[in-house]
Parts: sequence; C-alpha cells; structure tokens
Amino acid sequence: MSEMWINMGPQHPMTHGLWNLRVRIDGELVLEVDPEMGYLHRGIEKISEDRHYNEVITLMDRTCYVAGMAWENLFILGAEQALHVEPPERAKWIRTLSEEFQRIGSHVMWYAAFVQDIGLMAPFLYGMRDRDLVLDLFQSYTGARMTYEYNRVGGVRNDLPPGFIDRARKVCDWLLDRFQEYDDLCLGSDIFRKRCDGLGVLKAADCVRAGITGPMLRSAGVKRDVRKDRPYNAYDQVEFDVAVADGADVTARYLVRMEELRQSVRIIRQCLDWLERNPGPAMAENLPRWMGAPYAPVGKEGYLLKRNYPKGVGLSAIEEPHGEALAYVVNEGGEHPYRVKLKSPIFTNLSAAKHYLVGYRVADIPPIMGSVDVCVGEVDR
Amino acid sequence: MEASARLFQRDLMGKLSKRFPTGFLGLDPFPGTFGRIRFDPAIALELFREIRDVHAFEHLAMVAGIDWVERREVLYTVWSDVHRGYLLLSAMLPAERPHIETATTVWPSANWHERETWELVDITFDHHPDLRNLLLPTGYQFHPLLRSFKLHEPEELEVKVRHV
Amino acid sequence: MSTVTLYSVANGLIVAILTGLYSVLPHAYFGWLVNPDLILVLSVLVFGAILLAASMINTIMLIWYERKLLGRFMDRRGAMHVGYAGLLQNFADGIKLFRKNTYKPRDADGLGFYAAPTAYMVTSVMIFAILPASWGWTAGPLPLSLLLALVVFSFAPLFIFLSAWSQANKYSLIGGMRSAAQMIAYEVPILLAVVAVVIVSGTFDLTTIVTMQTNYWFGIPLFVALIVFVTGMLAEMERIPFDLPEAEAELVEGWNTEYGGMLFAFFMLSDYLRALIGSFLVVLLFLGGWTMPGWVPSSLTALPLAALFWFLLKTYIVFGVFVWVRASLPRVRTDQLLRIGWMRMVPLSLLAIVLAALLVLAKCLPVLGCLPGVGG
Amino acid sequence: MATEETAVRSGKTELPLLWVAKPLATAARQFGRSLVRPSTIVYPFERLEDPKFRTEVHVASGKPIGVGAVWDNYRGVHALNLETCISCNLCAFSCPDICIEMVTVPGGDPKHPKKCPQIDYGKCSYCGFCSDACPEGCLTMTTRYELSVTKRSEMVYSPERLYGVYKEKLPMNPIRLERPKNEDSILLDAPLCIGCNACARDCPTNCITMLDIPKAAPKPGEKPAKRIWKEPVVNDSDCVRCGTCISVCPKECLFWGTHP
Repeated sequence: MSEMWINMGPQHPMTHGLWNLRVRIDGELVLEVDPEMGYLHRGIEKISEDRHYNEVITLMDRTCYVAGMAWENLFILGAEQALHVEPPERAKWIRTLSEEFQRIGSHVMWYAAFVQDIGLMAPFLYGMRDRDLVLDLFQSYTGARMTYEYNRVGGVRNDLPPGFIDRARKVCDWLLDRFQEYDDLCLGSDIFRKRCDGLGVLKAADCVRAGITGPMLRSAGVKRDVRKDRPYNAYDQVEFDVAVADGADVTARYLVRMEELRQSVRIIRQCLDWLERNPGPAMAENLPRWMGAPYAPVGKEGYLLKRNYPKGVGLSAIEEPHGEALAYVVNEGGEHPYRVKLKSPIFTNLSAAKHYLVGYRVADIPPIMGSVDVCVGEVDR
Repeated sequence: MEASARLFQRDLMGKLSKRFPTGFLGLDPFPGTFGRIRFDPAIALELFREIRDVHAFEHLAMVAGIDWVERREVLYTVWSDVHRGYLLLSAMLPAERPHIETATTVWPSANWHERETWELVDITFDHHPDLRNLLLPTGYQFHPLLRSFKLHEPEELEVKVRHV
Repeated sequence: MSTVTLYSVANGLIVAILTGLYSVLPHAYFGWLVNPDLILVLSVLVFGAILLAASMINTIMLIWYERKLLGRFMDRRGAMHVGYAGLLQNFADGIKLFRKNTYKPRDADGLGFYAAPTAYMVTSVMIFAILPASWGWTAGPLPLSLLLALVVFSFAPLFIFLSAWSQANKYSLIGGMRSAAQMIAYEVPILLAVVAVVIVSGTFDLTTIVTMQTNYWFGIPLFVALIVFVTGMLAEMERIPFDLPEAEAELVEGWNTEYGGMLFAFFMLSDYLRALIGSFLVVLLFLGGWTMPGWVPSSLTALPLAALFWFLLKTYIVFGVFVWVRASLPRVRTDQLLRIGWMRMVPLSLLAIVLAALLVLAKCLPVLGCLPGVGG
Repeated sequence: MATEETAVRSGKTELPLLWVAKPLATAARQFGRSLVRPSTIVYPFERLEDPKFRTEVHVASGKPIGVGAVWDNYRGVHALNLETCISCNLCAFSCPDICIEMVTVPGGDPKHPKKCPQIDYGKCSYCGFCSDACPEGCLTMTTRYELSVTKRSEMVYSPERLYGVYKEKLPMNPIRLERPKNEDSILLDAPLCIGCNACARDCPTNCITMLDIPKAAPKPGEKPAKRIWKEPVVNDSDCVRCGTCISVCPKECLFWGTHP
C-alpha cells in the first residue's frame, strides 16, 4: 500500500461536527494533514450586524452548541463595554455560575465524545447522563437546555428560581462522585494509558508559537487562564486554582480537564453561597429601555427610529471551556453592532493540527483530535 | 493594574516612537487593555518583531478586519504572559487594494486568522504562505463582511463560483 | 443421560413421515421408502435445518441479550419497544434489512463483493454442525471435531480480506488489512491454548472432552490456557478491546463500510454467530460443557433438555463477560494488539502447554482428583 | 474531597493497578446500580413532565432525575389567549427570526380587523422574546415540546391553533419580566399633527385620546379651519409602547422620547 490521501470528514465519526481532515498516510503512518473548514459557516458575524444587541444572543448560543452560555457571556461583556453599561453585582455572579456550569457541561460532553473515540462504550453514556443534570439545571432557570437566551445587556433575564440553589448543590455532590468514576474508568485502565500516553505531544514553546490556548496549553505546563490573568465577572472574588499538567500529551489534557471540572464545582459552590446570601436585582436599574428589553419599538419601516446610542467599542476575553475566546464589538450608534468579531480558541488550536498529528498513526488521530475538543460551530461561526 | 498599566503604556509609547519615528502613529487608551497602537502598514513587519521580541507579546490572539467603508482597519490583538495584558495593534488601509505584510513569520498562529480576514474582509496579506479560502467555498467571489455586502437581498447573493 | 438428541428427533420425524407415507402410498414404492440410506439423508437434512434455525434464533437472541446487557452497563434500558422488553426488536431490524436494496459501489469487484459475505456466513453456520451443544447434538461421530471447528473458524480472515479488497474503499482496505493481521496473529495463541486442553484430555473429540470434565472443569487446572483462549477469542470475534478492524472512530465501519441491507446483515449475523461459537468453545473446552454439577438434583438432570439448558446458560454467562469487557475497556491500537498477541499471548500459551504437560506427567492433582492418563 | 486538595497536578499520575481491574470493577458497580433503576425513562410512556417526576426522584444511586417543579420554565410551544390579545404587534416586532406574522382573526370590527400572531415553527428558535415582549401576558410559552409533523405547512400555527394550546391548560412559563423602569414615551411633534385620529383609532390599549386644542388663528392667505382641531394625548401608564400609533401616523409626527 503506497501513500494515499484519505478524507476524514465531513461525514466521519472522528469529526465531531462538520469538517474535513485530509490526511496523507503511508500504511498507518500520518505524513501530512490539511484541515478543511467552512462546512458550518453561517456568517454569524455578518448576521450580528443586522440585529439588535439582545437578539445577537440567540446567535451566540448557536456559535458553540455545547458552550452556549460561555459565548453569551463573551458577547454580552463586549457589548456592555461598547454600550457603557455596568451590570449589577448579582448578575455578575449568576454569569460566573452559569459559565462554570457550562464548563462542566462542555467538559463532560468532551469526556463522553473522547472516550467514545477511543472505543470506550459505557462511559459515553455516563457522560451524557451527567451532562443532562447540568442541562436540567440550566433549563430550570433559563428555560432551555442548550440555547438559553439568558443574558441581556445590563444583566440577566431573570433571577434564579426558588429551590435552585439546593438543587445545584445536590448536583455538585453527585458530579464530584462521578468524576472519580471517570478517572477509574480511564486513568485506572492500562489500555487507556497505553492508548493515550505520549500521544499528540506539543510542548509549551510550540504551543505558544502556534497560539494554542485553553486546556491544551495548560497541559503543556503553561499557567495561562483568562479567569486568573484578566478577571471578568466575579472571577476576581472566587478562589480556584489553574489546572496544569506537564505531559503535553493526550493524558495530560485529560488530567487538566478533569481537574478543571473539580475546580468548576469549587467555584460553583462559592457562587451558590454568595448568591444565597446576597439577594438583589439581576438586571441593571434605570437602563435605557431599548437595552433592557429584548426588542426595539419600531416606526414605519421596522427599525426606523434612530436612537442616541453612545458610540463605543469593547473587547472582551473569557476563558471558554475550550480556551481563550475574544469578542470585539464596535458600536457606531445604530441599534445594531457595527462589527462583531469573534475569536474562537478551537480555531487556532485546529490551525496547528499538523504540529500534533504528523508522525502518529491513523488510529491515533481520533484520540488526539478528541483531546483537542473540536466544536466546529465556533470555528466556522 | 491601573497605575502600572499606565506606566507601561507611557514606557511603550516612548520606546516605540523612538524606534519608529515615522510609522508609529500613536497609542490610544482602550479599556481593559494596554491600549491600541496605531501604525503605518509600511512598518508592519518590524513593528511585529519589536512587539514580540522586545516587549514580549508572544501570543497573537486575534486578527480582525473592519470595513470602515472609506478605508479598512486591520486589528491585531496580542497578549503578553510577562505583562499579563492585551495590546491592540491597528493599521488603517486604503479601501482600494488593501494589503499589509503578513504576520505569520512573527506569529505563526496568524495563519488562519489572516486567511479568514482575507476572504471575509478582503485584506490581502503579502507573502502569506497559504492564502486560500478557509470558510467560504473555493472561488467564492464576494467578501461577506464588507458593508457593501447586504443581507436580506437573496437575488444579489447568487453564488458565482469560478471554475478553475 | 438423556436419550433424546437432536439427531434422534430428526430421525424420528423422518421415520414418522415415511411411515405415514407407507400407509397411503401404493405398494410399488415400498422398497424405495424403507431404504435406510434415504432415511439417513433425510434425517441429516432435517437435522441441518433445525440446526440452522436454532443457531439463527440463538444468534438473534444473543444480539438482544447483548443490547440489554450493554444497556444496563450504560445505565439505560436497551431496546424496549418491539415485543416484551424489546425481544422482537432484532427480528424487526432483520426484516428491515431484508427489505433494503443492496448497492454495490461502481468500482467494487462484483464477485468478491457478493461472495465474501455469503462465504463468511456459510462457514460460520457450518461450525454449528460440528460443535455439540448437548448429547448427540452433532451431525455424526467426529473424532477430530475440535480441530475441524478451529479450521473452519479460521477461514474468516480470508473472506474478510476478500470483501475488504473488493469494496474499492480505502477505509475497508485498511480495516481488512488490520483484520487479517489480527486474526492470523491470534490464531496462534488460540491453537496453542487448545493444545493444552488436548494434552490433558488426550482427544480432539469435543464430546469426549466434555465427558472428561464431569468431575472438574479444565478451566481450573488450565487457568492460564483459559485466559489466553478468552483473550484470543475476543480478538477473533473482533470485539472491544480488539475491534480495530471496524474501529468506527477512525475507519467509519472498517471492512464492511460499503455494505448495506442484507449483505450487511450477513456480516452482522456472522459476527454474532462467531461470538456464539467462541462462547461455545470456551464452555466446551474449559467450563465443563453441558455436564451438570453434583448438587443439581437428579430429577432435574433427568429432564429431556436439561443438559442443553445448562449449556446455554453457561454460554450466555460467558458471553455476558465479553459484553462486560466491551462496556468497560477502550480499544487498543494495531501495533499494541500485535505486540500483545505475539509477545504476551504466545509465551503465555506456551506456558500453559508446559503446565498442562506437567499436570499430565504428575498423573494426579490431589484436590481435583485424578486426571485421565494419556495413552494408558 | 477533591476540592480541598491542590489543583495543580504535575506530570504523570501513577500507572494503574492490576491492569484493567479498575474499569471492570467500576462498570460492574454501575451495572449493579442500574439493574435496580436505570437513569433513563421509557420516553413515550413516561415523560419528565409527568407528576411523578415533578418532584425529585432519588433512585438507589442517589441521582436526582427530572427537573421538578421548575420544569414549568421550559420554553416550548406558545399558548395564545385570543381573548386578551390586544393586537399590539410587539411579539412580531421582537421576533429575531421573523417567524411571527400578524393575521386577521374574526371578531374585530370590520374596518379595523383584529390581528393576532401566527407562528411558523419551522423558523422559530424558542428564544422567548415574544412572550417577554407581550404586555398583556397573553402570549406565553408552554412546556410542550413535541412538534413533529408530516407536512411543512403544519408547522405554521394559526392564532386559533395557538388558542387551542392555551385551552389545554398546559403548565406555562411562570417567569414574567418586569417592565423596564424608564421607558420612552410617545411624544408629539404638534405643529405637524393634522388631527386625523388614526393613532387613537388604532391604539390597542385605547390609551390615546384626542383632545380639543385651541388652534391659532389662520395666517393671512390661508383658509380658516373648518373643523375642530384635535391632538392626541397619550396616557403613559396605560401605554404598552408598541409603536402602532407611530407607524400609522400619516405625517410622522409622533416619536419616541422622554418627557421634558
């Protein structure tokens, strides 16, 4: 068998989502890779230019369909900076809480997909089951399981419902036990270690050069986390540690994500305590009407009325479950943002694919790409 | 962070204006970051090198293109692990044939960002190693993030694929 | 032991039919009807038909069993809707597959594409005629039945590679290569482990091997051989953790990527037939076959199909262990698989042979009672 | 507990004990737990919104399944109370997907027919902006989530059909947003007004009244006015800020703003 190109995607079990990894192989050895993106390009940045700020939220949920809340937070932070609005303290804590729950949801989903990639059957369902609890919680206060539409400019749509905090505490306890099971199933398995140790190695210097962020970067020993370095929402008031490992391989990424799950539970507990003690409004008071409401009143031809929007520009950065995400929001006085630029962490992580795929075997591609945690929705936007 | 950031800003401004007497156009304050450097696209490559090597901004986070109708802005967001903060570099390009030197030689992570900016905002990056379509189909003639590209008018969006 | 065997049932059926015909047909045909050769041939045919139906139904029930078991391992219920607790789900799936068109890719080689699944299926079913599930559940006295079963069992890589190559698909070709390499690699330890059993029992006849396990199971003294055999069988059956040929994460569906409809059903059924055969062999060789332990009351052992029931129970438990392994272990990589095969399993099986030989030489195991002597 | 231990783990963890014994044991433990009661429900026969799941159900493993009473927050199919709908258009304006169309329903006066929302669920994204915008609370979202149909045209729910959903008395989203604090008001650019009564006629809440105003004497050369000039006055507390008056005004003399 001589060298050949194979297309892993766009409809292939390895690609969680629509993208195509073209691989040149010799036997089972990977010689060259060429990711092809764009199958899921929906033009979210362009559509945002035609929508009211609060309506852009509906798009952000769909940017990354497993981490919708994180992207809502990201955009809303940028938009609030551009519109010169300050949310109340309680909204910040609720956002922190939501984002950490979303991190758990996303990481558990990652776990499920990743173990499925290396052939573990049962833990896939365990991951889905435990993510469902998080989704139940989301549903109980946002009203939807994946597309929340919860954040608004100037705060969040509604406060937490009664009984939420107890329920969330129970879920936290349950999840911590399950994380131990996850570790037993993976780290405790010799085959898993054989499969993942020393795979997809990308050392710290290469990671930084390639612009890689998030758990992949931290697995190489670089302690960079936007939550610590440039705190937003209430992250400057909660205690947590940045999970790092120094293997730089698939196992290290697994370790980092598992530790982040535990840290998320830790942050959530602090948030729950704070929210229990400090009631208050979840929406900024005396907000101009068009900001708080999800709609803008209209004149003759739809959005006819020009309003005095203060010009502004905002740059927000958050630590999304996959890494450092940026939003650049330009407001030029219309009712819609003039330009929304979103930077997805997976976008850069994928662009470095050749650095961590070449030289391994075809059978190694699913675990390596699984450890990258690809979500095509936010790459293509 | 505020006082030290302001100190750093002034320091950076002084150094850069000394190093680039003509190309460096100023450093505007920008909330939450060290500020926004405006520079002439002619000095792009040297400025990138300077920013990365001398001032230790080794992580390129984002490249954004903005269409201001009469001109186009290309915006680089860089992060420094040493100073723990973002810095924005912005260059204004003319609306006709906007082009700037690629940053891939300085920050390899700029590769896909620049491909995306090229196809969506129509800014050419000279000497880019691999300037192909990334998100749009190969040969797509339009640049959707230009202000002249209107939504809600489907008859204008007829896909014209150049067969090669 | 019960005298009701599958063959006697078939024979009785044929004799009854012929007797009925004898009474109604004209006398000219009498000599023809009572010909013992004819009775034999017809009995064997009926025997085969019963066996085919039994193995198919068993296989389909095995799929149901795996689905339910795997469901519980995954904290869910498995198939629930068709029939009670989804018992008829697989029949429904089978009917659906029957009704689907089969498409051949344009570049695929027709002969290999169609012949390979059929041959794979046929060889898999064939083994059931050889394996005794209880007293007399074989086509006839076969002194080398174990050897024959293993030989037919190891035809599979040939057909898999044939189908993989003829599909003109890169993924199936890689899967076929992997499959062939894997099966050939694991034939060796399996055969060596079987040699250990043969050394102890001194025969290739499965019925005799089972009879010898009336007092104790071979799996206890030959524990190492049992481990090697079960691991090898996992690889031969292409089940997780050794399911690389159809590693769906990287190779879509492995060597049967291009198949659909009935041809896919052939592969699917054959896979489970082979899983059933593997479990049969484990029970026959190491776990005492259909021999019942002493604590079972004789009123139960005397029941007509008690031995068969006991045998199937053991088989399903063994298969349950395979499912358990499948639920909890990831898939290994090709090089690791081959390394496990050649560097761990082969030496282990050699060790098993040495152990078996030592057992036979010592003539006696104090705990387990005397082993049958070889050649004496 | 894991939260107390240090988060920063460096390097490899220890290699697993006993080869694959740990995952096998874990899977077996899970098997034992799910033999008692798996975490799933038999969906078409059991539903999460069933009363028995509305309180938390603790199974042997301690898993809280179901979302309990807060299930009501779910955003599913809309319910429309046709009787209280005031045809203010706010739902249609607030819809980001433009899936709401105001269609005529019987019962209005023939000159100015009553218009109520018709929702195309092929486009709807269930964001809930419409029910947030509804000033009367007559358009709410229910917990119904099963919408599969065989024809695309069946995805469009007419107002009557939405009213049918309302009459089923499904649990409805209880979270109502408060009205924003400082809303803009309808202001009048008086010199432009011709007193045509269109705004008062079309106002869904009848909060606009036309009041007589003294008209200035005609300038030289102009004809004197033949009828009494009226000007709209908006009752701010009743106004729902739907903008209908602005859109029907022929002279564009009404606009948004804050009272001086």
